[in-house]
Amino acid sequence: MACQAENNIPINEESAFRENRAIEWIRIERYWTDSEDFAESSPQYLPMTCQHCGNAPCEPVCPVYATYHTPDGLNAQIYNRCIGTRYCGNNCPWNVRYFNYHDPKFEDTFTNHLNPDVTVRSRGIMEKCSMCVQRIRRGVREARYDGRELQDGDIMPACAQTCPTNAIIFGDLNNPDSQVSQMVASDRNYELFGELGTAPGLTYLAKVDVDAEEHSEEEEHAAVPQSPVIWMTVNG
Amino acid sequence: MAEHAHAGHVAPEITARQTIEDATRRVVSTGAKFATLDIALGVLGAIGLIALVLNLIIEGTGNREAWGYTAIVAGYLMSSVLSAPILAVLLRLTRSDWRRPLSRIAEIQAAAGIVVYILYLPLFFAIPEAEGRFTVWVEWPWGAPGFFSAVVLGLLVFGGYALLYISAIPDFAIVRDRSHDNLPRFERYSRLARGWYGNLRQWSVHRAGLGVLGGAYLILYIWTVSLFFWDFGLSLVPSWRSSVFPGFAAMSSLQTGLALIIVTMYALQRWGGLQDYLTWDYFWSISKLLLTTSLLWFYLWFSEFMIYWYGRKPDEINVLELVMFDVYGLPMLLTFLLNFALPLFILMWNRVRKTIGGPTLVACLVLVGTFIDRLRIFGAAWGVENPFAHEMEADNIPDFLVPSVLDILIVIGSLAAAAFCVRMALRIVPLPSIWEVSGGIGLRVRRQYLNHPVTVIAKPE
Amino acid sequence: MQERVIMSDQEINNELLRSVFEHPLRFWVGAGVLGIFAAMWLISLSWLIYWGVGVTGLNRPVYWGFLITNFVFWVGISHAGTMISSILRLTQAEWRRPVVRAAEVMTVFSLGTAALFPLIHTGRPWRAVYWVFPYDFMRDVFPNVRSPLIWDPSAIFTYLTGSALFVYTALIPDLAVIRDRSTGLRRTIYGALALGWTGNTRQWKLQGIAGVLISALILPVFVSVHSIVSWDFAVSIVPIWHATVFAPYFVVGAVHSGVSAVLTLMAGMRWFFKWEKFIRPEHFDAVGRLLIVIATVWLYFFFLDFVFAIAAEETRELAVMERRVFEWPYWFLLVEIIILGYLIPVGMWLKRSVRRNIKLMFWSSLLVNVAMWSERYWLIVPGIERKYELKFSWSFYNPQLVELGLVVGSFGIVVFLLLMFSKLFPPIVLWEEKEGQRFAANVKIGQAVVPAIVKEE
Amino acid sequence: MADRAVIGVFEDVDDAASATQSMLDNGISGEDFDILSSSPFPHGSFGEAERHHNLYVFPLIGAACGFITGVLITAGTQISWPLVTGGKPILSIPPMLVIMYEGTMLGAIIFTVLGVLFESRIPSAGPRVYDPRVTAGYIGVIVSGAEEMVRRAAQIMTDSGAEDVKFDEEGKTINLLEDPEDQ
Repeated sequence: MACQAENNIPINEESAFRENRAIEWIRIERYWTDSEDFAESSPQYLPMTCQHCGNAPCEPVCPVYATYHTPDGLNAQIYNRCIGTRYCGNNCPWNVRYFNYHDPKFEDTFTNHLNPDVTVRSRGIMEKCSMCVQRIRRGVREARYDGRELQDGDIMPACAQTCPTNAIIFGDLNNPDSQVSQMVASDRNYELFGELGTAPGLTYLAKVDVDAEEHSEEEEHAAVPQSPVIWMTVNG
Repeated sequence: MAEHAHAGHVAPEITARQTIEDATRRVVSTGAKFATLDIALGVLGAIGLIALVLNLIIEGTGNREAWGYTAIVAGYLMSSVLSAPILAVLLRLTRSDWRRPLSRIAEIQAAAGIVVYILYLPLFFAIPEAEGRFTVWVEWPWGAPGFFSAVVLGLLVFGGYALLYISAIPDFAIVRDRSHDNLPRFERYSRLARGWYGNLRQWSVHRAGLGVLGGAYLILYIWTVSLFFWDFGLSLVPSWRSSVFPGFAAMSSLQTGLALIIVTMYALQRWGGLQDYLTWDYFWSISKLLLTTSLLWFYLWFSEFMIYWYGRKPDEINVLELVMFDVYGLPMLLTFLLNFALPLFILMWNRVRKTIGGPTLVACLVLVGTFIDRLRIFGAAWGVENPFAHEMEADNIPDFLVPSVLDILIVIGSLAAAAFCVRMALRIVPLPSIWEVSGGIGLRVRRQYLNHPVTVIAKPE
Repeated sequence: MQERVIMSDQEINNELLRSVFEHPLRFWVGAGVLGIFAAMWLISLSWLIYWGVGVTGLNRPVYWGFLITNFVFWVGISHAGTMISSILRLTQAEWRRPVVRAAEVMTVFSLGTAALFPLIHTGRPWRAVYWVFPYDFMRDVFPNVRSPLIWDPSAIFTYLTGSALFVYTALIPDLAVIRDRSTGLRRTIYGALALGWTGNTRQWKLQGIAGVLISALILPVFVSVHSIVSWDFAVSIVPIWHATVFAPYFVVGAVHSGVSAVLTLMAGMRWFFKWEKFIRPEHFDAVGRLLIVIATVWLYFFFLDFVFAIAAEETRELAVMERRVFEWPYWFLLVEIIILGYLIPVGMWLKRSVRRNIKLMFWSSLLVNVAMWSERYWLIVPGIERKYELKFSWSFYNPQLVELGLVVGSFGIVVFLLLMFSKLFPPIVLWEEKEGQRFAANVKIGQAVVPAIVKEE
Repeated sequence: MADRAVIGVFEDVDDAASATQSMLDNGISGEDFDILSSSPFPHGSFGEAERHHNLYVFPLIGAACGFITGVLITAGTQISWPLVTGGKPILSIPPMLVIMYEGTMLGAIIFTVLGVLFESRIPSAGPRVYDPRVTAGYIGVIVSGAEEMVRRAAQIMTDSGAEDVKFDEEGKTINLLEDPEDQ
């Protein structure tokens, strides 16, 4: 919801979900543990958003440079250039690129609530999580204005801001003192589909076993990822 | 490239009688001329065999690295001597007129098939089982991979001999009929000719038999090469899952077979007294095929390279490092030059294709290049420490496979033995194929058309 | 086997120019029926452009469906023409003569039709100008040459230009024939197109060399085009698509479907224009024999692709494979591909009497193309329906009516264009036929008279 | 020197061949006459001289131009617009190869066709003499040169059974676009 509001994502109607065309820059994938009895099986949640790969498979296949790698390490989508070949969507292992099959529809008053920092995407182009690039830019600008280094908390994407359990953490990987750098250094850190060599900018922390010291009410092992983190370089 | 219209085809007029004379003379005169060469080849071949046995005793079959070079030379011979008969088969299928003096040269190479099989035997024991690694056999219960390869390879070698023999039966009869002055020879060739006297029925059976056998050989060959290169090469390298690879192996084998034929043609027309039969226009025709296969070589190689380069999965990059860039980078470069770049730039000129020397030079390059390529493929495969690994890890890339003394002896000995087999076959089998060459004479007629002489070629269905 | 009818040049002109100078009722009926199909295509196209890609059955992650399948299919069909005419010209196969032009023209039209599909399939076709030539150099808006989707237009553009020039070069002498046999405006137009051809020695000599030279040049292009189309899929990291065999596999599949289409076209022309004297059973026989080889090579690559996908035993590939082999409709397609694409036609073609039976050849070659269309679909779509093991976004694909209309309509368009071509230009090369008459000879061996040809040098 | 030209139209190929043969015997060289036909004949059928051509140069030039264009487009756009995509190098050579290859082939084919047209000397305004029966299977024998020789050749052609022998009009070419019946 925060993401939808921040990034002017049109409201997905029921038909969109039925047709598998819903646009959700961040989605929570649910997987169920194998169990005969439904009552005993429990859901496991995998927050899924654009991984901002270092070697993104979606980028080189675009014929018009509509998606490319920013010096910050973001995987940027340039809506003006996109012509909608949808090859990038095919080549994304995480299926986190969304295509606008129809023009966006907002209820009457919603149009007054759109975020002025973000364009509304028209029919026929791809879109995806931008890591709230408008917030990143603002944060960098303000830090530079204040003449200080960026620190944790200066920039906060909408999803991280609203997550009540702080399961999503955003920060600068180049700064060894940042929270993300320390978390990435942990043993629990892993990349989803790391063997593809796409060097995702988003990594997950494996959930810790119940039997281990961490007290957690959820059961079973398995890799329930916790915190996507982003690394970024700040220029100047 | 198109050819210049040139003033007619000036093949020397060969009569049927002359063909018979020429071909029988070689068989009849015992060929003391090259006795030294034959002996040398035989000795070298024997040394190779001894080295093979020694290797078996010293290293056993457990140490895979010790058998790398045996695999290399086995793969090489398979790509050269066993693929040469394909040309005869193909040209017969397409009813090409210019096959006639060449088909026997192509078929006779299969005489060396036995060498391939001998080399294969230790490999059969040295190859790790299929279970637990990536192979064509997926989860076949038993026998894979060695057993099936053994069977198809055996069939192939046998098929090569059968093809040679059946195509030569009418010629054996010709030699038989001209050996009444020499009883042992008469008896030997009587046995070989199997009561052939060339009535219509025999000819039609012969024709059908050659057709079926040829087709079977062609299919079997493609299948065997795919299987051998897969099981003994590709699948030993973890992560090397290039599905075009068997096709590449088959194509590069065809290229090598053609090159071998061209080199043999050159030797025969230079020292073997066939200069009237193997004129430049045969080199011209076959060099077009050589050029085509060289282009296809590059094409199939590039389709593999492109996918791996673009896909950029780490394990695929590691495979590329191993077989194309880092460890076997130099062999790859040499192969690229010898099997593709140089043939292309030499043979693209029609003027070069129309000579005898040009195609021969390229053929020699290709023969060398393919050996280096086999070194690359099998060297990389047999140097891998753990073929059961799921993925090629960066710290597990094997080193270049350095040959031991025995390895070198095996390689040299096998090549010599193969040459020796072909030399021996040359003493028995008439060359060129008398029935094909003389059969073609009537079908090629020179006629006057208006003011201009033309060649008319009859195409019996 | 002496099926050739000896005809004078004048008779050949009269017979073969019938399609240009006469308008029988069947022409109007044919044009009308095909026109309906073409109109259907246009309506579907307008519908798609107006409402956007949303009217198709595509979703996430199935971003490519019928239209891309159809693109691959038509590019495949376009491979036959040049393959037939180039290879046969280079190998001097005598039976090429009645086939070449029709095949080349089919190349041009099917390639043009194919090229439309990726364009109309984009989200914003009106902006596709960035993508294909001419690039916007003035504003430094360049395409990304690293993308296979840029290689595609470059390859197709090369191939289309090459084939069109190829057709035109060989058409010049025939245009001169029409010029000399017509009056008024038509004469002026054909005269301008014929570029003042008189048929002197020099022109004929160059015409001959041009045929061989352009053949040799266009063959490598032909191989590259479908390879590049296959790389649209193979360079991605979608599990089943990422296979090195795709390039030769697609090319051979293209040749398989294309040469079959040529067979269909030959039978159609023979029936429609009553050219029994020119398109003879021996030609069907020869194409049939060629197709047996091509089909077998195709099966070999099919096998390689299939086996490597399961041999790797990767869960990802197996997941797709499971869908392709066991789930409806893909298991049905798989069976259909093997049976209709190989077993039935090749089984039939093995028999000489079938190869010389034109009706059977017509239907069997149609079967091949039904199978090859499904093969492309079978290759392309399941891979993205089951992409990677995150099952949450696995999806399915239900093609919609618009897509069906575009696919079916595209067949109408290509045949309609072919018919229009035959109205304007002779679809069989007049001078090649005449030359063939001249090069035919007989050689007497004993009692038998064997047909022979003069060796072209 | 006033060049003249004459065309003899033969229905029978053998007549045409014997006409050219006797022209050769009478001192008219193969350079002086040309044959018009509706389909190619094996070279030298009429004893005509071989026409030299430079066609093979054209595809080479075309290939070179195409190759250079390919290099410029690929390398140029990548360097002048250095966007990183997928971690690939800015100058990615394998993709460049593809486009360079297509460019090379395109150049070669276009130049070959241009070369064929140029070497065939078409488009041309039209020949000095022409007869539409040529495309209907007749053989046209054109002799051009000094008036005396042309007249001698015309005589030979008439003797050898030419259906029709026509002289050109002085200094005029035939416009193949115009309908002969209108004139």
